Amino acid sequence: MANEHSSHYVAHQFDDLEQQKEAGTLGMWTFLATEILFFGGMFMAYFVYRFSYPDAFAAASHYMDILLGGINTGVLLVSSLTMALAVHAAQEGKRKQIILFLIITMVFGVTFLVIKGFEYHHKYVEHLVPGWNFEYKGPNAGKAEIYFILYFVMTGFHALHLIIGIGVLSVIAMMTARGNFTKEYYSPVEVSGLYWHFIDIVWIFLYPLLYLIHVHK
Amino acid sequence: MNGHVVSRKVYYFIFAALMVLLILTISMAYFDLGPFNVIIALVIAIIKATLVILYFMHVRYGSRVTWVFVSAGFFWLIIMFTLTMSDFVTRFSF
Amino acid sequence: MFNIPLFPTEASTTASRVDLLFFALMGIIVFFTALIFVGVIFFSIRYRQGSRASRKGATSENLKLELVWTIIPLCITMGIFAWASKLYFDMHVPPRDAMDIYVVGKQWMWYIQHPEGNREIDELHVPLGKPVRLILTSQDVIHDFFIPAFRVKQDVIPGRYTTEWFEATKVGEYHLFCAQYCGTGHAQMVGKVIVMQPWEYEQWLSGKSSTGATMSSSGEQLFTQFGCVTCHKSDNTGRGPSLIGLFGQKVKLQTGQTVVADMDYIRESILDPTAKVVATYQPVMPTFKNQIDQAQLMQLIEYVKSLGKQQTASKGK
Amino acid sequence: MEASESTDHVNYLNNGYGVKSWLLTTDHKRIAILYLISITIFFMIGGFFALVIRLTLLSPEGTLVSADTYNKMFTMHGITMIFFFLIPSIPAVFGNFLVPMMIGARDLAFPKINLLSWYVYIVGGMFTLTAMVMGGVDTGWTFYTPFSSGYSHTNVVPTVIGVFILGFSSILTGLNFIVTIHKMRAPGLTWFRLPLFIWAHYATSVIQILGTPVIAITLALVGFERIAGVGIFDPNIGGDPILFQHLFWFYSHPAVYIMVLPAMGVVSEVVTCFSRRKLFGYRQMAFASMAIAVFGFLVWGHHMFVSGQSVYAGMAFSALSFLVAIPSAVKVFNWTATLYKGTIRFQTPVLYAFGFIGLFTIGGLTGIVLATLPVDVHVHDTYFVIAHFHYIMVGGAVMGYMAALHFWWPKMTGKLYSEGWSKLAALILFVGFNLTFFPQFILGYLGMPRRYHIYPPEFQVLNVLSTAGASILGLGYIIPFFYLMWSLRKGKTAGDNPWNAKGLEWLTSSPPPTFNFEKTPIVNEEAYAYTDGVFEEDVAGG
Ligand code: HEA
Ligand code: HEA
Ligand code: HEC
Ligand code: CUA
Ligand SMILES: [Cu+2]
Repeated sequence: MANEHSSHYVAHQFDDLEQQKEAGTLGMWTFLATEILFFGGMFMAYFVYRFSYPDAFAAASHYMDILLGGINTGVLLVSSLTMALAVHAAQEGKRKQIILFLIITMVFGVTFLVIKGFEYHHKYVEHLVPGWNFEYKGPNAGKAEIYFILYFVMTGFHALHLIIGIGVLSVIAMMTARGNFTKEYYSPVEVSGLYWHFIDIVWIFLYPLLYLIHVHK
Repeated sequence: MNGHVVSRKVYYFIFAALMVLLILTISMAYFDLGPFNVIIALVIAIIKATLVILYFMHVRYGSRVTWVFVSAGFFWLIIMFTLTMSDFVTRFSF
Repeated sequence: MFNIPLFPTEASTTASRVDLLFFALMGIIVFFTALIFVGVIFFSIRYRQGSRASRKGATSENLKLELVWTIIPLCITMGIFAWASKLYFDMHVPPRDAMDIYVVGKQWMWYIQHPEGNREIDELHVPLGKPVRLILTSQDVIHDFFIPAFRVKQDVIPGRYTTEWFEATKVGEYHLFCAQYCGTGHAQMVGKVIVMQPWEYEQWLSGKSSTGATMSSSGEQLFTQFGCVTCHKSDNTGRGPSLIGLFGQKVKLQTGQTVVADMDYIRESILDPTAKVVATYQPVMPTFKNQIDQAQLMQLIEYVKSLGKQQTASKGK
Repeated sequence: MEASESTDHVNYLNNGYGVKSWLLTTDHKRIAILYLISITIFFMIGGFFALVIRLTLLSPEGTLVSADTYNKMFTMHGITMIFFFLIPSIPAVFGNFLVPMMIGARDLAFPKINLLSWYVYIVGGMFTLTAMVMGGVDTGWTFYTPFSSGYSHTNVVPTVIGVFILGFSSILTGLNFIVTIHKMRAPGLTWFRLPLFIWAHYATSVIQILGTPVIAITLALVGFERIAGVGIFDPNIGGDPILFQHLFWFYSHPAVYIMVLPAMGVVSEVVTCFSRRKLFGYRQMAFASMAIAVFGFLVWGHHMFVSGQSVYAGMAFSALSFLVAIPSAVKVFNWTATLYKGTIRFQTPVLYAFGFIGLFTIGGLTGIVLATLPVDVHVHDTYFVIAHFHYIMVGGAVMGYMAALHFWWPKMTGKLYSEGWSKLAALILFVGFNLTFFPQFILGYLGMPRRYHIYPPEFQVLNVLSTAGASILGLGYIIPFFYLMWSLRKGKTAGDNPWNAKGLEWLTSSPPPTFNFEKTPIVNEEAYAYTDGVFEEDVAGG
C-alpha cells in the first residue's frame, strides 16, 4: 500500500525507497546539466577569444606549468577512482571501506587544491594576476590578460566546486560513520559521487585547453 | 532494487585507460599538427569524459531517462557554441 | 495644435523598401488577428451556455487541420524571410561610389568629420541623392546612430568600426537619435541630419565649418607629429614598412597568415602593433593607445587610405 | 450570510498558525502562498516604477524626475518585473501549488529544497532591494557592457549579485518540478494523460535548468569586471562587448518563454473547463510546449540585429525566430478550435484567458515584425519593441496569471470572490491595457527611442494617451486586491469543485489537506474528459 512507508528512510512524499532513490539520482543529473551550462558559459568565452587571438593565447599559455597541471590531472583521476570504489563499497554495505575510500578521495582533493595553490602563487610572483598585479612582458599584453582572466575564473570556479565537493564528502563520511547507510539505502553516497566525478570531468577539459596550447612552439 | 554493481576490475581498467589517455594528450601537444592540435586534445578529452560518465558514473547501466538528461546538457552546450561561433566566424566587412 | 503624426517621413532609398515590407507584415498581422478575434468572439457567442446551436459532430482531433495551420504560417514566414534577407543584405553593402563620413560617438555627443575636413557636432550635413557611408566608432560605451526618416540604425561600438549607409531622397532636417542606452545623457544624445542639394552641400563644405585642412592632410600632420615618418618612410628605408599602396591590399604576417589591410587592421596596427606583425619586420613599433584619440585615429586612417589610392600597384607584398 | 471559518476539516491553512509554522514549512502549498505574497510585493514595487515612468513621459521635457532618476526607474522596473515578478509568478505560485496535486502526489520530490528556493529568492531580492534603496542602478535590465562594467556609477555589483542568487532559486524550482513530474505521477497517469499545465511547467523547467546557469555566470563575470577593474568584455584589452550580449540573450530570450509557457498552460486548463470541451489537438499542444522550449534556445541573436553581429548570423537567427513562432501559432489555433461546439460559460477566469489569447496574438505577431531583419533595423530599441513585449508579458503572461489567480483562488482559500467586481476589473484591465500600449506601436514606428525621458514634442499626444491608459491599468490592478482580500473574510465557501472542473486538484477538498489527498488517486481517463453533453458521439457511445 502506497502510504505505508516501508522503512523509516523514506520521506513522506515518496511511496517507497526505490522511488526516493530514483528521484535523488535524477535530481543530481538535472543539477549536473545545470552545471554543464554554468561552466559552458566560460568555455564559450574561451573559445571565442582563442579563435580570435590564437597567438596571444598560445604565448600566454606557455606560462603554465605543464608538469604541475599534469600531476593535478592524475590526482583528480585517482580521486575519481577512489570515489567510484567508495560507491562500490556502499553497494556491498561495507561501512569501513566507504569511510576509508571517502577519506582517500578527500585527501586527493586537498592535494589538488594545494598544488593549485602553488600554481596560483607562482602566477602572483610572476605578476600575472589580472586586476591585481598584471605586468606582461611579451607582445599582445591585453589579449594575454584575457587569457589569464579566463584562467583564473575557470580554475577558480573549478576549485570552488572542489571545495564544496570535499565538504559534501565529509558530511557523507560522517553519516556513514553514524550508520545512516545500509546495503539497501546508500543513495546519498552515490549521488555525491556523481557530483565528484563531474568536477573531475570539468578538469579533464580545462587541462588541455589551458595548459597544452601549442606547447611545441 | 539496487544500482548495478560493477566489478572493481572494471574501475581499475577504466582508470588505467584514463591515465594512458592523459599521457597521450600531453605528448601530442609537443608535436606541431597545426589546427589538429586542438582537435586531438578535444577528442581525447571527450573520450576521457565519456569513460568517466559511462563507467564511474554508471550511466552505461542507467535508465533511458538518465541517458537523455546527460545528453541534454551537452546538446545545449553545442547549441550555444555553434550559434555563437556562427557570428564570430562570419564577420566579414563589406 | 493636435497634429498627431502617424507615420514617419520616407527620406531615403531604403525607407520605401522597408515600409513596403512593413505594410506586407501589417497585412499578415491584421489578417491573423482578425481571424483569431472573430473566431473567439463568434464561437463563444454562438456556443454560449444555453444557446441552441447544434453541437453535433464535435471532435477534438484533426490531424489535417493541424498540418494546415502549421504549414501555412511556415510558408508565409519563410517567404517573408527571403524577402527580408535580401533587403537586409542590401542595407549592409554600400554602393562602391559611396562617400565616407566619419562618426565618433562619446558620452553624450556625436563628433562628425567629413573627409574634406569639416567637423560638426550633433549635426550631420549630407548631399541629396548621393550614397553616404558612415564609419562609426565609439570612445566609451556602445551607442547607436539612428535616423528614423532613413530607416537606418547601427550600433556604435568601442574598439571596432561599424558602417551604415543611406542615400537621402528628400531635402530637409531629420531627427538623429542615439538608440542604444549609454547612460545619463542618452536622451540628450540627439541631433539633426540635414539633407541639402548637392551644390548647397558643396557650398556648406567650403563654408564656416571648414577648417581648411582635409582629414587626410590632418592625418599627414599627425603622421609627422607622432613620429610615424621616422620609421615609415616612403622609400621603404625605415624600420617599418612603407605604407604607400597599403590600404586594401593583402598583408603577409610573421605567422604566415595573410590579412587584408582594412580600417580595423590599420587601427589595430596603431593601437596594438604587436598583435599582427608584418612578415620580415621586427615588432618594434610602440603602441599609441594612450596618445591618440578616436578622431585623430580616423584622420590617420584617412591619410593611410589616401596613400593607398596614390599608387596602388607599386607595392608588391 | 456570514461564512464562518470552516473547521470541519484540517487543511494546509489551519494546520498550524504560528509564524514558524509558515517560515519553516515544507508544504508546497504553503510555500506557494509565501511566493504569492512576495511576488505581489515586487509587482507593486515594479508597478510603482512604471507609474513614475509614465508620469515623466507626460511632458516632452520630462521635468518630473532627473535623467539619472529616470534611467534608474526603467532599469529597476525591468529588473523587478522580469526577475522578481514574472519569472517566478506562475511557476513558483501556481506551479508549486498545483504540480503535485495535478499529478496526485503528496508533495514535490524535494520539499526542503523547495523551501530553500524561496529563501534563496528572498535573499536575492534583499540584495537587489538594498541596491535600489542605496541609490538604485541605471544599466537597463539588459546590463550591457561596457556601460555596466566600466561606466555606470550606480550599484551594479549588489544588483548582479541579487540576480545571480535569484537564478539559483529559479534553477531549484525547475529541478524540483522535473524530478517530480518524472517520478511521482499517480498510478495510471501516463505522459499523455497529463494536463497541459504540467506539460507547460515541464517545458518551462527545462529552460530554467539549462538557461539560468548561463546568465548566472555572465553576470558573475560582469561583477568581477567591476570589482577587479579588468574583464573579458573590456574592449580596451581586446574583449568583445558583443560576446556579453550573446551570453546574456542565450538565457534571456528563452526566459521569455519561462514567462509565457506557464501562462499558456493556465489558458489550456481554463478554456477547456469553461467550454466544457476536451482540448482540441491535445498531443500537438504538448509537443508545441516542448518545441517552444527547445527552439526557444536557437533564436537569441534576434536581439542583436543591429549590434554589429555578423550579417549571416543575423539571417540565421531571423529564420530560426520565424520557426519558433510556429508552435505558438499551433497553440493559438487549437484554443480557438476548442471553443467550436463547446458550451461556453462566461466567468472571470475565462475572460482573462480570452484576453490572453487575443493580446498574445497581437504581441506575438508583432514579434514576427521584429524578427524581420530590415524592419527590426528601424524599430529596434524604439517603443515598438516596448509595445511588443508588454503585449506579450502584460497582455499575455499577466493576464494568464490573473486567470490562474481567479481560477484556483477558491481551491487555495476555500472562498469565492465577487463575480461582478472581478468581471469589472477584467474589463478595466483590458481597456486600460490597450490604451496604454497600443499608441506605443505608433510611437515606435515613428522612431521614438526607448529609455528616453525627454522626446521631441510631436510625440506628446500619443504619450499622454499612453499615460492615461496606464492610470486605468493601475486602477484595474488595485480592484482585485480588494475583492480578493474581502473574499478571505466574507466570501462564500467555495466547495471542492466550484467550476465543476476536471483535474485531480479538484478531487480533494478546498483548501486541500496537508498531504493533498486522503488516498492516492488512480487515474484512468485522459485529461479534460468533460462529458456534459458536448460530445454527441461520446454520449451515444457510452
Ligand atoms: C513573454 C515574453 C515574450 C515572448 C513570448 C516573446 C515572443 C516573441 N518575440 Fe519577443 N521580446 C520580449 C518578450 C517576449 N517575446 C522582450 C522582453 C523583448 C525586449 C527585450 C529588451 O530588449 O529589453 C523582446 C524583443 C524581441 C525582439 C528584439 C527586438 C529588438 O530589440 O529589436 C524580437 C526580434 O525578433 C522578438 C521576437 C519575438 C518572436 C518572433 C516571438 C514569438 O515567440 C511569438 C510567437 C507568437 C505568434 C506568432 C502569435 C500567434 C500566432 C498566430 C496567431 C498564427 C499566425 C502566425 C504567423 C503567420 C507567423 N522579440
Ligand atoms: C513583467 C514584466 C513587465 C510588466 C508587468 C510591466 C508593466 C508595465 N510597464 Fe514595463 N517594462 C518591462 C517589463 C514589464 N513592464 C521591461 C522588461 C522593460 C524594459 C526596461 C529596460 O528598458 O531596461 C519595461 C519598460 C517599460 C517602459 C519603457 C521605459 C523606457 O524605455 O523609457 C514603459 C513606458 O511606458 C513601461 C510601462 C509599463 C506600464 C505602464 C506597466 C503596467 O502594466 C504596470 C501596471 C501596474 C501598476 C500600476 C501597479 C499596480 C499597483 C499599485 C499602483 C500599487 C502601488 C502601490 C504602492 C507603491 C504602495 N515599461
Ligand atoms: C619605432 C618605429 C615605428 C614608429 C614610430 C611607428 N611605426 Fe608603424 N610599424 C613599425 C614596424 C617595424 C612595423 C611592422 C611590424 C608590425 O606590424 O608591427 C609597423 C607597422 C605599421 C602598420 C602596418 C603596416 C603594414 O604594412 O601592414 C601601420 C598601418 C603602421 N605601422 C602605422 C603607423 C603609424 C600611423 C604610426 C604613427 C602614429 C607608426 N606606425 C609609428 C615601426 C614603427
Ligand atoms: Cu549614446 Cu545612447
Ligand atoms: Cu527574444
